[in-house]
Amino acid sequence: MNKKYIVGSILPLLLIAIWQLVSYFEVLPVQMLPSPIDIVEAFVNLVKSGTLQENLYTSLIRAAVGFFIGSASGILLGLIVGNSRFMEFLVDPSVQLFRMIPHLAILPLLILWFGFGEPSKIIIVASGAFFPVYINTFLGIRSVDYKLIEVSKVLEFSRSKQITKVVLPAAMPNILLGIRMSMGTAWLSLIVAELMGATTGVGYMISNAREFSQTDVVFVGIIIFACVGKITDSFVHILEKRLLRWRDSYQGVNAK
Amino acid sequence: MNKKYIVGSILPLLLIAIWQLVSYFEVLPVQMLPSPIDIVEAFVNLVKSGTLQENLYTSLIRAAVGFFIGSASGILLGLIVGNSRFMEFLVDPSVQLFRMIPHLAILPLLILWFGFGEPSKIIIVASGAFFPVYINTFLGIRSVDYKLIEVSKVLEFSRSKQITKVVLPAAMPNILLGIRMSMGTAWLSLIVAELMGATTGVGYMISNAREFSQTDVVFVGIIIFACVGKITDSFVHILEKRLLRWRDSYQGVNAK
Amino acid sequence: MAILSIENVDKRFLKGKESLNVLTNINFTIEEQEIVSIIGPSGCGKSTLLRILAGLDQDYTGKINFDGKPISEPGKGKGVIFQEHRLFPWLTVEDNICANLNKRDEDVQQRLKEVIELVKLTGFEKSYPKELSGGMSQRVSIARALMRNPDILLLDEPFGALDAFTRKHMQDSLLDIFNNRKMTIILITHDVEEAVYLANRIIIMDSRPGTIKEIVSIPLQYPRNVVSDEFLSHRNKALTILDYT
Amino acid sequence: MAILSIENVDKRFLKGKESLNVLTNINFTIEEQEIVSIIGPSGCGKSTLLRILAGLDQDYTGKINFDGKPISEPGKGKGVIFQEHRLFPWLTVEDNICANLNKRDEDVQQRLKEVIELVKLTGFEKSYPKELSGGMSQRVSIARALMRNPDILLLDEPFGALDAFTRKHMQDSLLDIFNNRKMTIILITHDVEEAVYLANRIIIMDSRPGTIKEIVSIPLQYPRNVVSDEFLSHRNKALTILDYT
Amino acid sequence: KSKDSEKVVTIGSQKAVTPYYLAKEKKWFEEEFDKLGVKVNWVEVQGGAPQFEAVSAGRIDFFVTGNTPPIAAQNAGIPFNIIGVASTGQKNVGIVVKSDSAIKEISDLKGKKIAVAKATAAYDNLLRLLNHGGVNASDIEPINLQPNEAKAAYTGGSVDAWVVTEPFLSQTIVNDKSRVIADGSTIDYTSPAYYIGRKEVVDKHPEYAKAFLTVIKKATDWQAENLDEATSIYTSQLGMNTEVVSKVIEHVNFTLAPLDDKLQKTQQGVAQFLYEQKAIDKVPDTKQITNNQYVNEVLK
Ligand SMILES: Nc1ncnc2c1ncn2[C@@H]1O[C@H](COP(=O)(O)OP(=O)(O)OP(=O)(O)O)[C@@H](O)[C@H]1O
Ligand SMILES: Nc1ncnc2c1ncn2[C@@H]1O[C@H](COP(=O)(O)OP(=O)(O)OP(=O)(O)O)[C@@H](O)[C@H]1O
Ligand SMILES: [Mg+2]
Ligand SMILES: [Mg+2]
Repeated sequence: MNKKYIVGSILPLLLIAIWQLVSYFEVLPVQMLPSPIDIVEAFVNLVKSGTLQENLYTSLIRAAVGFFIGSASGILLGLIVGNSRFMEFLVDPSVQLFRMIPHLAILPLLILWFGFGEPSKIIIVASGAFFPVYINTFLGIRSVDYKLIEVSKVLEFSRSKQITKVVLPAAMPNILLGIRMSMGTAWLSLIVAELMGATTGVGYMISNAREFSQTDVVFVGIIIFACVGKITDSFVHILEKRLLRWRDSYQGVNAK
Repeated sequence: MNKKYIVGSILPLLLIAIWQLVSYFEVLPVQMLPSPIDIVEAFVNLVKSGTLQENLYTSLIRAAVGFFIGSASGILLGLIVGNSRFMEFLVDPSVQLFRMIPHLAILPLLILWFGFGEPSKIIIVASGAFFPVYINTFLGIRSVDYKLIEVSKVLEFSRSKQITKVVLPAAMPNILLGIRMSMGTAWLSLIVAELMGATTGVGYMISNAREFSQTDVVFVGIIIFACVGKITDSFVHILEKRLLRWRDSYQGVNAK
Repeated sequence: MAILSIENVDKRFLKGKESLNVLTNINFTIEEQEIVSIIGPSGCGKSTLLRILAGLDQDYTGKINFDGKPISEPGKGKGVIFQEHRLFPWLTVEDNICANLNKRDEDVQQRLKEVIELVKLTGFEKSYPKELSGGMSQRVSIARALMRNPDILLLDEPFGALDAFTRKHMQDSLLDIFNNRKMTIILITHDVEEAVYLANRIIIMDSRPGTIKEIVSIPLQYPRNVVSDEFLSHRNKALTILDYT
Repeated sequence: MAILSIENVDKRFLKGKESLNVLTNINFTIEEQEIVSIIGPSGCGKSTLLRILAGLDQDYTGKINFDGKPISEPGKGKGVIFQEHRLFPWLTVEDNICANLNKRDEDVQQRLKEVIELVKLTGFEKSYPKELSGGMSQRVSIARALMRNPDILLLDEPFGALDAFTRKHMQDSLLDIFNNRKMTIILITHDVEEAVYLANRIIIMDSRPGTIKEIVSIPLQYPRNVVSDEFLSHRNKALTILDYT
Repeated sequence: KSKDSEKVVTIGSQKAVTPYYLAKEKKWFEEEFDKLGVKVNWVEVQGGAPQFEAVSAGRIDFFVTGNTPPIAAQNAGIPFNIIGVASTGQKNVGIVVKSDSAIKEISDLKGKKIAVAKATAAYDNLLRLLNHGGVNASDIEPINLQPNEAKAAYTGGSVDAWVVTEPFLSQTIVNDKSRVIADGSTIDYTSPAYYIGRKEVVDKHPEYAKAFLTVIKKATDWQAENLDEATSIYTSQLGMNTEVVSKVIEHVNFTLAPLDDKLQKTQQGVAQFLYEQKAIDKVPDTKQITNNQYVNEVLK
């Protein structure tokens, strides 16, 4: 397990090393690409002043609430649509249409309807989280082996039990994948969400710093984004491993 | 089959009807939400002047090239990482880190390195397309039933044949899902990509119309986005059905 | 009284553009508390027929009455064992066996223990299907069907993956249960001896398309003596009809 | 000459925190061009042993030599039939059978035709696995193994899902192939009669943990007469050792 | 000669009401730079910050921008010069309310929600106007929104007033019948736009800067003399309403001028303001990046 983490840090560390070298020899303009050390400095300052914690906290709350609403409704609708061909015909085309609507373009409408407060931001995040979970749940359900469905029929499972005890566990690999993907999109949606009347949040911090050409702060923001995103992703990955330990699946060449 | 399409248009048509009513009674300010008829009018004008076709054409090319590059490399890396635990440990954490980096925030770096031309835009689109395919391919491979891998071993498949003839087909449901998701993200990335020094493209058309408060044009753009996205998505959906006809899977309650 | 009556059943599968005629002109009845065995060459349509009787396949022509009513869906009181084991891979052995029951119920726990002992899987309650041998999986699926205490049992080669010893044990257990519970059993098997050992009647099928060749009665008392002359003569009769000597 | 020698093989599975001792102290050798049958109670470790011999499981202690070398991976010239059929669901019957061969090769096509006829699946070449019956799937997996023309065949209950008639046909075909091709065959079966009919030697196993109880030689000429006294006496001997009478 | 023909100058294009756009449409830049054997390359970059990012990436040479972006860019060490003033109007930033609003004057803004983009010219104007009207900055609730989003919030009624720059100001006056309750002229305060040149280009090729400003001069003069024609170009090319275009032109007062002492002081004041708002972490000396040499030469 330790080996795993060591191997995993090789590339990021290498990247940072090259980056520091590039900065040291000023291959690229500093205003565009501050050195890792500058970024660490900016990071320390932001932490000292408490700005970063505050922004991160706000963003995490927004992301969490939005993600929860979006992914819960994604799973729910995915379940409904996955379990019924009629609902598929009725709802899925519209969902696919909405999936392709760019957030940035509908910001004004959201503000018009929901104002510029938290609701709009959370709607943006939630709608970012919704689609990956929805589509993965839907297709996960549609990949369930029909043989097992038959078993649930002869065992006289009620419809709801069929769904909770057969369809859901069988679709679980895909649902978890959807959750992982949607955590990513939810998190990234913050950037757009926090363009709207925000005065806090990591997304706001980035846009604001960009506005004032504070590239080091922009990079702190980007790195915070990447790291927090990666950490939450890892949680689900671990959950994935635990929930799916009943599977006997391929782990790569020579892995068994 | 016909029934399917009729049922599928119920919701969109209903939405349009309500929308038209809302506009007719001026429930919402027209400048924010033009009526469907206004939008059709704007659409007709844009088509007549040829602007729309030109923008759409450019965007389609960008999206297609970016999608192709992004999804091809996503499948490739997904295959490599999926087939080897070592590569997983080495590469996957970094990929997951990069997945969480917001596009909007790294535009300046892209401009620095690739300028304002097509390459930057295509990189944005490609990186939008990359992640869903990558992660779906990776996890698709890791879901392959180990029993079948064993068969390929006793049949003495070469490693490459094992991958092309066993791992790939078995992971195909997930790969196709990844492709569908990444077509969406690629398409949506255009909005960001075309913020950068573009003078054509549907994304540019939307941002530009926003600048000049031409809400009807913004809506034409949004609808074009949704429709073109949906149409390409449907193609892959059809492909999915054809490629996966060997499966015996659940199609919803009472579907068999 | 006939619990099941099958009239003129005909079943086709689409195979590309053609259709494959799998069952034609199937007619028989099954009395309550009878053990009927179905035997016939591989691919003749036994499993297909069983699936129809279980209510899993409604796409056939002809008439089937179960307890006086047409079969519309997998109904109450039926226990089915599929040819493949079809365990839920995410459930342990005991959870598979109790799939639709409340495991915390004391009564259920008691029965669970009995059934697990019956199929000789004590010690493997917490194992996942991927950790079982072929025969063990099959026994789990038997246990799952028995656990429901069904009125009618539809068994598709339930003992195919078992060794002779375990198989004999399972056969005798099945007869025990039959005697205690007075259920109706339809049993697909490849083993003529098994059919003669267990069944009141044997439906012998022929293939392409699947038809009923003959229905043989085995009017012997239970428990049957497999080396008795009567047993052997019935066995040989069945073998002759099957064209196999 | 011994093609396979197994010395002191011991195999454990992790089961939660405990470890389950599945095989202990397994010792035997298999000569070239021999048919050896393995028989034993369900769950005694037969399939596990076969997987080890096939090179699919390297996590054991003890020594195994195949052709003078330790087994490191599923090697050349081995044909394996798994207990479950394990067909590639996305390939048709013929593509499954030709899985690692060039189907356009004329020679392959010729052999494909022969093998499909042998397993009596003519007409189902283009079917997908989901459209096959249990026995038909099993026959596809037999065909797939035979198609490779192996020097050593490892069979895990290859005829378990076949009716008596088809089973007899497959047994005789296997003997035919054995005579023509002079291969080595290791066959797991539950059917003592089958073992005595086919094998030069029968390895009788006991369970928990799996050990070898006895190895019985069957020095009878092929084709064997199943009703001859010698046959019956060997069969009874095996049954006695198995504790089953 | 062939080497000369490979020379390229990159000009930021802007689709907006500005003589700069006229010059682009009429291909005057191409004409002028052709005399130097230089090809013109256009890029469209939206927003001040991205423009300066492009400068530091060396991907843009000349463009026009507002008065706040250069201050942050200077602090970030981006190498550029302000090479001319593009507008001197005082009505280009204003506080607007809906026609039926009860807000009549600045003092009515107390306790109101006001949409304004933080740390921009609009914010600068707002604070100065509040001060002028005797309202404490903490007595209003500023809502940080960029013009596009602010417009939605304003139209939707979730804010009471909007501090906005052109062309949104004229748009809302014309389209929404918005009322301006105060603007820069109320306090005789100018928020100009500037022409910017990338330092490296300006230093190495003064002739480019001169050529650029020469065209600007020509276009500015032409617009002043042919106001109707200019207006019709804007309306047809940008899809804006004539009334809006006229208003914008009137409010902005396009010129080409050097950065005189008064403007310089204003600009330094903006820098001070941004610092006080904690938008920037030090006050730059705005004089350092000002280069009036070429504009003076062109105007001579
Ligand atoms: N889903 C299906 N689609 C098409 N054909 C099918 C399908 N299921 C079964 N068949 C065909 O129906 C026939 C009968 O199949 P069935 O499974 O009933 O045979 P069976 O008698 O149970 O054979 P076995 O003893 O081998 O299990 C076979 O020829 C098979 O190919
Ligand atoms: N992957 C595994 N993990 C844990 N235990 C396993 C695993 N595979 C097999 N076992 C255990 O090993 C023992 C032997 O299994 P094996 O499949 O070899 O039996 P078998 O002799 O082939 O039985 P059968 O005749 O029923 O097929 C069983 O108790 C089984 O539970
Ligand atoms: Mg069958
Ligand atoms: Mg086994």
